[in-house]
Amino acid sequence: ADLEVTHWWTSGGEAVAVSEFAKAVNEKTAHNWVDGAIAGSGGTARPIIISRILGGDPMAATQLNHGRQAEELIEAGLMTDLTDLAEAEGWKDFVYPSSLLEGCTYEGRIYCVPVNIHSTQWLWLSHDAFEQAGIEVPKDWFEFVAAAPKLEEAGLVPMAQGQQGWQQAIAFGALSISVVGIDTWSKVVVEKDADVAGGPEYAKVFQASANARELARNSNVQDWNLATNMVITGKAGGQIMGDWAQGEFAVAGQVAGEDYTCLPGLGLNQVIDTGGDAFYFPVVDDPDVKAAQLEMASILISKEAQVAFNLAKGSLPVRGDIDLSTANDCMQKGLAILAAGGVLPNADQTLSADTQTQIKDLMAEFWASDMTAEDAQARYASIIASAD
Amino acid sequence: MVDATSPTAGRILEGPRGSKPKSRLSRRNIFLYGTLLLVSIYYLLPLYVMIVTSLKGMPEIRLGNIFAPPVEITFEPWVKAWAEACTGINCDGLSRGFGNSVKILIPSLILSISIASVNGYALANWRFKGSEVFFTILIIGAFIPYQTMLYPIVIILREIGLMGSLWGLVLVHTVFGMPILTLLFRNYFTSLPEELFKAARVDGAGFWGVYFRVMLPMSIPIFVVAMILQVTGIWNDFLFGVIYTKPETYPMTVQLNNIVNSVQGIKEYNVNMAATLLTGLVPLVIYFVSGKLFVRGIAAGAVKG
Amino acid sequence: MTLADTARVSDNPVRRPKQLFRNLSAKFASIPMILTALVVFVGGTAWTVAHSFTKSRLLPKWDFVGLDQYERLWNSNRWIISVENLLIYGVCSLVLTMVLGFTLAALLDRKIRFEGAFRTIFLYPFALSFIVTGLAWQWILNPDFGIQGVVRNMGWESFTFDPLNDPDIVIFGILIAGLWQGTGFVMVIMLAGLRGIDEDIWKAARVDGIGITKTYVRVIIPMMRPVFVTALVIIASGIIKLYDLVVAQTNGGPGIASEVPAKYVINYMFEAQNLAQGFAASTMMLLSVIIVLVPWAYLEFGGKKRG
Amino acid sequence: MNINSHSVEVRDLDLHFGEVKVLQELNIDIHEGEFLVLLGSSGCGKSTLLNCIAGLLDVTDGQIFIKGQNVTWKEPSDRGIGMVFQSYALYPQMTVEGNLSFGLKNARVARDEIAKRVARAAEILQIEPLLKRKPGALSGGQRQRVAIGRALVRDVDVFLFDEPLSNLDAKLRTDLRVELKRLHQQLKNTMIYVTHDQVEAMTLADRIAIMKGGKIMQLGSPDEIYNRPQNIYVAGFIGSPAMNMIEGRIDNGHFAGHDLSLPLDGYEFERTDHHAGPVAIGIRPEHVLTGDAVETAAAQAEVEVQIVEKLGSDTLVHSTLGSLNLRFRMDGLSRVTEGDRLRIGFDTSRASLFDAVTETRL
Amino acid sequence: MNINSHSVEVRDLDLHFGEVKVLQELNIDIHEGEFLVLLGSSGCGKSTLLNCIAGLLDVTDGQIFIKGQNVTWKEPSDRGIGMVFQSYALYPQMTVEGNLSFGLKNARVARDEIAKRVARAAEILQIEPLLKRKPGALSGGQRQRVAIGRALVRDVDVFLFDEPLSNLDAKLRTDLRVELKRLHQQLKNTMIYVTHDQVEAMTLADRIAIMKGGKIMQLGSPDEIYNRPQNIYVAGFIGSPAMNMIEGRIDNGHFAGHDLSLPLDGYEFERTDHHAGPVAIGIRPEHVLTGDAVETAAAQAEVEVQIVEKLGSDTLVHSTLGSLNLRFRMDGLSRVTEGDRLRIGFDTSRASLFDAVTETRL
Ligand SMILES: Nc1ncnc2c1ncn2[C@@H]1O[C@H](COP(=O)(O)OP(=O)(O)OP(=O)(O)O)[C@@H](O)[C@H]1O
Ligand SMILES: Nc1ncnc2c1ncn2[C@@H]1O[C@H](COP(=O)(O)OP(=O)(O)OP(=O)(O)O)[C@@H](O)[C@H]1O
Ligand SMILES: [Mg+2]
Ligand SMILES: [Mg+2]
Repeated sequence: ADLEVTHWWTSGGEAVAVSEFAKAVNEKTAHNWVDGAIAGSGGTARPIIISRILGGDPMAATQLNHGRQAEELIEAGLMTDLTDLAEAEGWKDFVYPSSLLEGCTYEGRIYCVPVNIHSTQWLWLSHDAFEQAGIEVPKDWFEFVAAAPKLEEAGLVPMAQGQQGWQQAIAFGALSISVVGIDTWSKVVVEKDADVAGGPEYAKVFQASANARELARNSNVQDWNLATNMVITGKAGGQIMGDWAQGEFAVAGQVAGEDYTCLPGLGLNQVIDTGGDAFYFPVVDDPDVKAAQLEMASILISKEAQVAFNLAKGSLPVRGDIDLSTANDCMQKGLAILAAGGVLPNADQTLSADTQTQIKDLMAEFWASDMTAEDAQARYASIIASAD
Repeated sequence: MVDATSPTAGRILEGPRGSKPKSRLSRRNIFLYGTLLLVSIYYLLPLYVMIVTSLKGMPEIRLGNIFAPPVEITFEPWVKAWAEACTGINCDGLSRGFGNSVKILIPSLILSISIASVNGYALANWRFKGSEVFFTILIIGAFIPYQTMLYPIVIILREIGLMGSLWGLVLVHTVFGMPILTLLFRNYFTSLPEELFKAARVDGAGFWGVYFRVMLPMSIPIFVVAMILQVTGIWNDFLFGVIYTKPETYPMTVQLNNIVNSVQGIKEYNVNMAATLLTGLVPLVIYFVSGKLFVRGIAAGAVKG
Repeated sequence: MTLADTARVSDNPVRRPKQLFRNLSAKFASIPMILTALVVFVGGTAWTVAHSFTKSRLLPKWDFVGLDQYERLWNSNRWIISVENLLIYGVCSLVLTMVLGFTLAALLDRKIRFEGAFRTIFLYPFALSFIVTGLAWQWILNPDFGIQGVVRNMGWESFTFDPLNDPDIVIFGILIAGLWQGTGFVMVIMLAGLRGIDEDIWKAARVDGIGITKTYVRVIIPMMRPVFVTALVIIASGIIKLYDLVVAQTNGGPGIASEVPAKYVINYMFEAQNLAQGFAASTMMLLSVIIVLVPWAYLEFGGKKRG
Repeated sequence: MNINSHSVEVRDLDLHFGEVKVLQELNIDIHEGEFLVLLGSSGCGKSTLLNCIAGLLDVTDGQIFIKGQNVTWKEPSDRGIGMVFQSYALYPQMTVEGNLSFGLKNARVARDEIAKRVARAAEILQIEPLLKRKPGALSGGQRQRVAIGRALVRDVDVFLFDEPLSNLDAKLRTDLRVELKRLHQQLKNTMIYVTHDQVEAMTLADRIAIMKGGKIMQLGSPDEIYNRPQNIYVAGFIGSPAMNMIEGRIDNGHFAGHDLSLPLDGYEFERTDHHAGPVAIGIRPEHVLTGDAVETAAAQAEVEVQIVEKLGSDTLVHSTLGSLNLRFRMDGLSRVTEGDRLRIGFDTSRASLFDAVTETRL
Repeated sequence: MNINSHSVEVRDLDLHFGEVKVLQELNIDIHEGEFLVLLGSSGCGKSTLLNCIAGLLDVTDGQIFIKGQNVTWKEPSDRGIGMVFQSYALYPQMTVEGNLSFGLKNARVARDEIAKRVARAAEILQIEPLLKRKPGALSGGQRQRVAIGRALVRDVDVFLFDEPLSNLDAKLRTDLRVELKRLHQQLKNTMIYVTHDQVEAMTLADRIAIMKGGKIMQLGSPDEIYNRPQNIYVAGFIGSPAMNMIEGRIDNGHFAGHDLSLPLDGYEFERTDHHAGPVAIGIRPEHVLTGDAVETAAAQAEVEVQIVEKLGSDTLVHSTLGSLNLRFRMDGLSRVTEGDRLRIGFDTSRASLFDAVTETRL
């Protein structure tokens, strides 16, 4: 059967990664992967995906961030239950960290296939830029901040930052976890304690964000990969971005450790979150497609597909039983942290899309204006207070 | 007679004679054409930039001056935009979308214009109790942002089983084209002499007879306007095209969005511009060809009321 | 009249037929319009408004929460900024489109050469989608490659023209593109209106010695009231829907400086998965439209009748 | 004429546009073969009445009969009427032939029958050479002939004309007027003709209905209307220049007013009650006598000439007699000029006397 | 009139629209205080000529003088002219007062002067009660009066009228015509008046210029034009119903044609060369004698009555004499009907004779 798959992976590295999946499906099954890429971000794609599912004309499979996004669709009985397949194949045994599968579970049943792990607490640094400024490549965030004046003197932008709410929210997230540490962070993000969010501890986060805002003052790109490109070409010192940025370095032929450095947890707290992407399979009528959906689910989580896909995408595989010795420097760092248990829940799992959007809006406003750190913190605290 | 033929001698050669001398460079002309040319620059600039950029290679673009003409003209970006640009794993550019757009455009055009013209005709010549109320609702409907109607439309389409089919999309275009088109047709038919309608009634033509045999053949100008507006609207539509179709039937604009927003490494501005121009080609050509008819039709349909 | 006549009349009076069944085919032919009006516009709107009082998230649900969504809406900084932006954009766009459209039409109406060429030049942007318009102007206004960059390259180093990255004026950067796209159509409408003015009025004004500009301002413009109304409706309906252009040009940025209500609606419906919030916002938009429009529509279409 | 041979009967017709009562309690009987002209000033409801008869407007109340059949709620095409409009209302995209045959095709008349009827109509109206042309390529007069032909081919009982000639220039109007008269003599159909040109009304009509504010003021032959107007409105409306209207009283068998005393010996009173209240006497310009005829007149006066309008064939004189304005006609060759003083006489036997209060004829 | 008191002079005027020559070599002198009517069928160039005089059209060649001044290149507002249009061309959003004073305000006339002039114009035209209304709330006649007022307040030398009355209904037209005449008598301005209504032309004009195809066919007093038309075009154009035109030859001092032989004793030839070629004799309907007068006529014939048009004041008869159509006038009370045979006589002394080839008067 023709299997229409919608997703929003259209940048260079992403597209290569998707084609690995497509190849696997086309080669290993009798089915045909019909690519339904929608460029833009999830924001563009999600209404399309949801409308299609709601309208009774669903695709065979679709990318969605796992976590709370799909809950209502599952509740409405629009998503295929994969529990039987998962139990037969023993997903519980090899999916690592197990929180990934939890994200796919609703009332004890499994509804999605996690395909990769993405973490967002990375600082990417350009060796070229620091060479130009004549200083050492920093080891953590604070060194980076200290090095900024030198970079500026060299006519460089200290920090590249795409001016979109979600990127700014990522930077904020990375800064908060690195600056205040995991416990305080959990109180706010997981337990939604507005007092902590408005407290003195968290004020440091906002101060750091304000610093970052200064560093990124002259970065006027919008798209994340254009910001990454500034780092790649040595026009900017560094960028806070998710691990997918590595795909861009790879496409540009750069080598981790030689041309660029990656600092998970901004080099401060060695923790990363375990967000990522997952595939859902909407309920369809056609029995052929139904069967094919299960076959496809099984392939997506298979070892070969996981390796091929994640190598291309620069993300971590969801299986703990894969040999990733071929992975590069950064990916190895990530694996090491995972192995050491430095795992955080992803924001998609802890905060609703609504709350996240509000935070994004706040960050967008904060980064683009002269809003004081105190004001921003107060607003943040009130968002946390009303979060559900 | 005597007076008329005996000009007062001597006076005939005095003073100015014939047409008033007009300098081509009069203050009025300088002001007039100067303003027009200046404004023209504003209007032509983007088109110029798009064309010029689409003919440059990426290295040349990186040099920075977007207004400079291409040093070396290359059609590579056009070829790429049409046939090679990638979205996800499909690398066949806009070409696929073109056919789809045409397939969407033609039935949408026919259905939406037919229905709107019949509406306009009924509203102009066959008023019935409440017809104006429905019309007022339609006009207010023209102000509703389409996006808020997405969900209700999804539900309606699901209920009538057209979700995901081409006809669902055609229906959506018909519905959202209806307010402004109905207004145009109604105004136009109202401006036709009412006596013509009466004569046809006396001649025994009924609702459809009058419409097809009398009104329709007289409505070319307004049909042209309606067609131009709809071609523009439907061809340029992205939102409905992406939501109410599937990947195989994605229209050109969706393809364009994919190409433009699929940033791979660096933005290939030249390809983007070429893709943009290619996508806009159909409505552009229509405007360039039928500008005069458009003005005439607007005069007939939009201005009288 | 004789008695015989009177008698015959009362013999066979014909009853007035049922109004519902007269002109049946006209009513039949109007079914699509009636359905559209009732089901899509009224029904869809009612559905939207109703759900704005719930706490629907991803899917529409019937759990009623009263005015909570509206409270949150008006407490949201982004919504306030969106409304402000729309007001600024709306007023400027309305005024400038009218002024520019009319001026261009008036210039073209001065029996000039190459009228067709100029008209096409002013009109062609209307053929392009907002997405294209947004992209093209984003490109031209880009500080590095665009106008600013070019002027600086020519030696004027301090020249600054970077509206899209300045939160204070970003909305005017969008306005530039919006005007570029929309004035042509308004110009055509105005031109059509000007062509409809009685030639004799012009002659009378010339005989009275009224200058051209003064004739336009004092005589012609007041005469074109219906044309201005038509143009107003068309422009206004476009303004309120302003979305694609912003998305293509700035995506609401920098920060949230160029957010607009339609974008708020979309973002909250789909990205934030808070349908009810989006619905509340769109209800507010609809409300303002209705407040402005209903009296006008009544005057324009409800009042006059024709036999 | 037989009273039963009514071709069109209108009974108690009311027509309201919303609040506006355009026609009120209107009754009219039109005989078979009659040429009836509806005459009245603009906005008096002439077209409205015609449209009601044609079925193009739904009546508010009342009944309409055509050939004895109640057609009040019938479709226009089923009433056996043909209609000709001021603006011709030809279908611009069809040839003349197409225009003529459109109605017949709608009625599914056989093809050769259509050809026959079109040929006959074209012959009657002398438009055979134009059959293949489109209306755009015809002159105004030709267009109007085609419009008449459109009614002709349908073999209707009643022809309705709504100011068919008023878009034509003066010369053409005169010609077509004569043609219409000839056509009526030839066809002998019932014709109802709306106009506000009184020359048309006078020359064409068997009977004229003068309308005002949705009511019929007088219905009668042109001769009756002209010579025996039933009320002041009709008297003033018909005749160009208008009748001279002089206010005064009846005193001892004489009309007295404005220093005039006009004997009423020759006047045929319609009412027997001799009137004591204020009256008005109407004297047509041509019944003011000048020249040699003055001597024979029972009443005479001297007027001062104010304005002389020479029409070629005759001369109109506007004069004053004290505070009274008097218009009269003289021969085309008379050499009277502004400022002259002239003796005139009054022919009261052909005058009209009205009650000045009720405005009706005495 | 003094030959030097020309108010408007047009010299060798040419006007071309692209290839189309609308006016050719046109010369016309208009006297101070004269009421000149330009008469002609539609499209003959009347409005074009008027617009040239007003300065609204740029002439192709030739000169225009107003009050002796060469104004060929002057702006309309500097020519001392006022213009009144068929469509009134009032400024719809201004009150009547605004309409009247707009031109003056623009010319920076003092405020009390404006008030004075507006008051005077309003008084002359009797529109004082309307001053505060907008044109939309006026009747056609009132609008036209305001339009005239607009020219009046500007104290111009020359009034130009472009078919000012043709949008009005018949009755109003007659009334305003008289008012215009009175206005001219009062103001004594030069007036140039375009119309294609010959009654207007005949009644208003001091002189009439008959135009055809951009040329003046005849310029003369109404009397001259009516009674001594210089060519067949003018003869046929003026007079309603049109002159009877009979073709034939001159034979021995008689006109011979269509079995008629009409003695030409009383006819005043303008040319001395007695003509041998084909000629046409034109006899106006009122110069065909009927009733008692027939006896006195030099030539008589018997005709068959075809159509009788009763106008009330008089009767038009369309008749045939062999193959010839003859129209004539009878008294309003005459009882002639279709099919009657009537004896008629011809009054040849008031006929017009034309060379049938050159179409000019003999
Ligand atoms: N559709 C309508 N709605 C309201 N009033 C109308 C309508 N049609 C006509 N009237 C009014 O009805 C009256 C009679 O109109 P009608 O057209 O019958 O006049 P008329 O006698 O034919 O005038 P004219 O000589 O100008 O044609 C007028 O006062 C007009 O304003
Ligand atoms: N702007 C123009 N361009 C070309 N031809 C024109 C123009 N204006 C007028 N004409 C032509 O010039 C001729 C004279 O026009 P004009 O308006 O003077 O006629 P008119 O005598 O006033 O006719 P009417 O009685 O219909 O008003 C007509 O044949 C007309 O077609
Ligand atoms: Mg009428
Ligand atoms: Mg004219």
